[in-house]
Amino acid sequence: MVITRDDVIDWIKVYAQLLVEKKDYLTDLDSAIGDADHGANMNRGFQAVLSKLPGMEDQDIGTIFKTVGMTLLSTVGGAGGPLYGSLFIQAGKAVSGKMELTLADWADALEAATTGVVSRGKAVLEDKTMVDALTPAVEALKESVSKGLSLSEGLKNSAKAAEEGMIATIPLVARKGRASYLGERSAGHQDPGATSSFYLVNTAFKTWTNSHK
Amino acid sequence: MVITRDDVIDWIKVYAQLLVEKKDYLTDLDSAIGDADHGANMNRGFQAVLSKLPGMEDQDIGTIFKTVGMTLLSTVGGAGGPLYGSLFIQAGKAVSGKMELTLADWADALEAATTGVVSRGKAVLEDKTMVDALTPAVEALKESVSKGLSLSEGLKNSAKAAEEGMIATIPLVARKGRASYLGERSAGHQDPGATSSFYLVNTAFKTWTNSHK
Amino acid sequence: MKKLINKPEEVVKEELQGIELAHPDLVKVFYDPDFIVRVDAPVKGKVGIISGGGSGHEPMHGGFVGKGMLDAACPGAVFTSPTPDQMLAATKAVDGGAGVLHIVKNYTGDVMNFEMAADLAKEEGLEVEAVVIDDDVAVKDSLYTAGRRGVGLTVLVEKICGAAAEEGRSLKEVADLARKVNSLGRTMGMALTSCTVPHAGKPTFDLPEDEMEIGIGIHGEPGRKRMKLQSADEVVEMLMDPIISDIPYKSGDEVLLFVNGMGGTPLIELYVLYRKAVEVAEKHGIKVVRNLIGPYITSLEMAGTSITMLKMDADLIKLWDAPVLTAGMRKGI
Amino acid sequence: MKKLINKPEEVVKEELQGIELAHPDLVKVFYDPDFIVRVDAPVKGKVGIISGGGSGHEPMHGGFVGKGMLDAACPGAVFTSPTPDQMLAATKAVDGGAGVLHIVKNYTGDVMNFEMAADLAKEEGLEVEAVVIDDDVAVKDSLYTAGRRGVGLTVLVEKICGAAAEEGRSLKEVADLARKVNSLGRTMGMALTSCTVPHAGKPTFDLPEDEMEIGIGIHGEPGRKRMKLQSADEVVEMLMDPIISDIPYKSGDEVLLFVNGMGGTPLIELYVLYRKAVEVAEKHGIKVVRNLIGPYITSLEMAGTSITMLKMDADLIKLWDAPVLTAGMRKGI
Ligand SMILES: Nc1ncnc2c1ncn2[C@@H]1O[C@H](COP(=O)(O)OP(=O)(O)O)[C@@H](O)[C@H]1O
Ligand SMILES: Nc1ncnc2c1ncn2[C@@H]1O[C@H](COP(=O)(O)OP(=O)(O)O)[C@@H](O)[C@H]1O
Ligand SMILES: [Mg+2]
Ligand SMILES: [Mg+2]
Ligand SMILES: [Mg+2]
Ligand SMILES: [Mg+2]
Repeated sequence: MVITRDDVIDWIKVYAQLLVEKKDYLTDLDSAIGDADHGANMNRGFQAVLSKLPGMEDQDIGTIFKTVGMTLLSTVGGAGGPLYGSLFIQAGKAVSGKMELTLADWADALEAATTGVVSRGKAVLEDKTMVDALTPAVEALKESVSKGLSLSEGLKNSAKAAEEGMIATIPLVARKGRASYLGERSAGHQDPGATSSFYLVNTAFKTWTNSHK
Repeated sequence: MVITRDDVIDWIKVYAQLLVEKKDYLTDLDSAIGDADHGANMNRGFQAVLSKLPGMEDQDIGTIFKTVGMTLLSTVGGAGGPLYGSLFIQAGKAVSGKMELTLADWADALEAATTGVVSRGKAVLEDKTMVDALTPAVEALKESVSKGLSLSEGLKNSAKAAEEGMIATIPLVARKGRASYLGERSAGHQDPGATSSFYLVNTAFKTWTNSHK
Repeated sequence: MKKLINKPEEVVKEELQGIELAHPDLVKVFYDPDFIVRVDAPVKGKVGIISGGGSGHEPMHGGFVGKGMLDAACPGAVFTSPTPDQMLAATKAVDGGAGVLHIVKNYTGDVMNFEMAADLAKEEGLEVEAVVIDDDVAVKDSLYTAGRRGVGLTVLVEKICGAAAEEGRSLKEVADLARKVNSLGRTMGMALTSCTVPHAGKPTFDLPEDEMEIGIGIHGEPGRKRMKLQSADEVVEMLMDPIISDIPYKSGDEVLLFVNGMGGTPLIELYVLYRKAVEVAEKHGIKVVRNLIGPYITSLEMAGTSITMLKMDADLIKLWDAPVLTAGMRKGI
Repeated sequence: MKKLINKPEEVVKEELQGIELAHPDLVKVFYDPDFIVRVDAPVKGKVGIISGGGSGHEPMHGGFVGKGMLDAACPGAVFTSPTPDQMLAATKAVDGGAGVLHIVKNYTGDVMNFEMAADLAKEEGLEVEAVVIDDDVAVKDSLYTAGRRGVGLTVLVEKICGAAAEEGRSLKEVADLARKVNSLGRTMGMALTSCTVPHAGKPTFDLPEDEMEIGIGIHGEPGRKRMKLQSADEVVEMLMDPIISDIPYKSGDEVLLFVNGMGGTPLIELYVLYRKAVEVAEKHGIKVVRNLIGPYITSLEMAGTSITMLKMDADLIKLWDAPVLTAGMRKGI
């Protein structure tokens, strides 16, 4: 069981659709500890991605990821733009030329993606950022691969880990990004970026598990 | 029974005191059809008058009125300043040199005062202005004089007429002053200037009747 | 009431103290009676130009005192016309021997107070002319009202007449010019929110979250009609149509287009409005040759806008472009 | 939400169209990627100066493009840093052969996007330096935050570096000057009300009628603490004390004092604040030798203020006084 190019395109489409629904929620989260734009930013970026999808459909997965990343870079702006841009660009480099992905490939891609986010944003775990959702997801994927778990089990584990990571941002005091200006007042609120990152990993789980049922 | 110089000073003091109480109410009336400052304007003016009273106390009534008028002119501003300024200045001219006033003198004074307001502001009856309170008060005074009524009866009649005039402004569409910009929307609201003018006439009635009981 | 003030009664005095401290290179401030004069007043041989009115419209008028615009401004209490003694003192302070022009916005209070000041000044032998500005098309100009209000056009009259006086034109010429500008310009305003007069302590009118007022003035007075919120483009059309049809402006006219912020409207919105206003003007064949965009005649923190159009000719353009050095408007100096 | 806009997604584009129509004598506007450049860019032999950031802070930055200030500005969505392609295109458009300075406000998004743009520009052989402005004393400057925000001082850096570039100073000199100004200036802000981001549609934070936020930034982000409303004088002390003690400024220092309006605060209040700010400075023996008062770096329609102090020397004064011709700031031209 592998992730096909169509699966990847589906994932992006479903995520873009989900952002339309979750836009206001993400913005609400960003209002509490940021500047009330994370939902609009992500939505603007993925709408732009959607409009470029037709041109990507016969490319390899690495190229698709890179194109998504470049599109996000030039449409999202804010912190999210370079971070999600790097995420996809680095994922693309990791699976360059591939037409389908095994669970191990996907683990590599998400690890490279997360490393991209970390090297761009310099956040470490518990800084209350998207890294707090991505890093556990990568670890869960790698563990699933080493245990020889199935694609759908691996995806499920990663989604669960991302969700826990996202929820774990609630009590944290932010040390990176705009929320860090709030100091102690940032505690008690869920990080918007961790939330959009959880959605990304969770959408991969849901979309790809569905298509392989 | 006459109105003494002390009565006149008392009247002004009591009116100034009343304006402190009615300031917000007058401003509310002015909010509805004007610019929310009539209470503050009148109060500022009469506080200034109060601070000048000590210097006026041994002047004749005409001079007292003129000083009050000049003080209002340089402290009230807006439409109220020139109108109430003219009111007192013209009243002062009418009773120039007098140390006490009969009901007839007072009728003359208020008539001159009202003529002063009319010639300054060019309002006619039912334009929804202070003239609507003052004119009936003058007429009531003159009628009381011609009927030979007592001071207190004459004052009472003038206060009653002013009150009716004030209330009669409610349904009117304003044709002068700021309220006229509202056109039809000015109907249904009591005119602030008619209200402060009613208070003036009513305070004369109350203060002078009290001191002659 | 949320305001960065100390006591409502002290706002104007403290503002004047701030202006005095901030702009000693431009103006001198006098107190009791309060007025602001150009630092080099009186300018010998130049017509002096004075305006004034209630405070709360800043930068108008105090921010327009300086070379090329006003010689003096008389601030009243918030939204309350100043008193004659202020205008009299200011008139004396700026009289350079060529007479003094009073630029008066058409409000009963302003007109009466300025009139009394002019009478007193004339009694003292000064030469004074007064021009009343009444550009607000929201108000029906009939015998049964106080006439149209003086609003946005006032800023343009002050700039243009200031330049003319600086050029050495006579009192009669400058007064005629003011009347000409007044005849060639029209304004219409609207509000999204009311303002709060400091001593009133609460908004002058309540405007539900989904409504706006069309045809407001600059004193928080209610407008002519209240309606559901509309888009920026629709608002511009609602303001421009009565302006254009009033004079009426016609195809081929060259105009100055002034999109004014009422105080609480961000500049970003004013540019959105300007964009549409130009489009509407062009649709009528009217060419926008000069513009002014920003909060120049405000109504405290009111959110809203007014649009002013002024028909231009070569002389007006030259005067508009002339140098000006004030706290609120600056060009070429 | 009460705004004079059409669609939230269109605000920035329509604003740019308005600017393009309004100021063809000053700027050219480019779209996709969006940026505003000085009409005569690139100026041969002159260091190009670029800034940018989220929209909603007007007149900053687009209003500061012109002779003597910025060569280009890159506007992002409201409160959202622009993207690298904008800064790359602007950098190319203003490069007159003497290199380009990026003036970046210290926000994670701005820093990362500008960094990527600078990297791309360098790859294309352009000479680029970036200076990050971080003057906000409301934020603890520790390893555990994103550092201090760039706020009011940015306006002063843009003016001063713009003048230096106009004088023909080198990229290194202008960049060092920017760093020097950044080291000599500090800002602190407060809000009486929240602003409403157009696409969010509701206020970013709720502030009860009797409370204010101290230590806010310029993006509607909550401040460091919330407290009961205080008088203007008390607010000034609360803002000035942390500024003065931070550098620390000392007796005998000469400063520029900048009292900024956040968008919804009337000018009359800014002068009331300025008056007190001068008093506080003087109490510390600090002499205010220059000032700036008005809404220059705003947060949409937020009511509030920020105070910036910048220690001046002869060179800074000369550069501050130098001519500038932009839509948002003008002197001597
Ligand atoms: N240095 C960083 N490293 C990783 N993630 C970060 C960093 N700074 C901010 N973020 C993430 O970005 C999110 C905010 O994104 P967004 O609102 O789009 O940008 P901005 O903060 O510029 O408005 C935060 O919730 C956080 O998860
Ligand atoms: N032309 C006029 N003649 C007589 N009274 C007038 C005239 N114009 C206005 N008024 C009176 O003045 C009152 C308003 O006074 P005030 O609020 O102090 O001045 P302003 O209208 O300048 O704010 C009105 O309620 C009205 O009674
Ligand atoms: Mg954000
Ligand atoms: Mg009034
Ligand atoms: Mg008034
Ligand atoms: Mg942002």
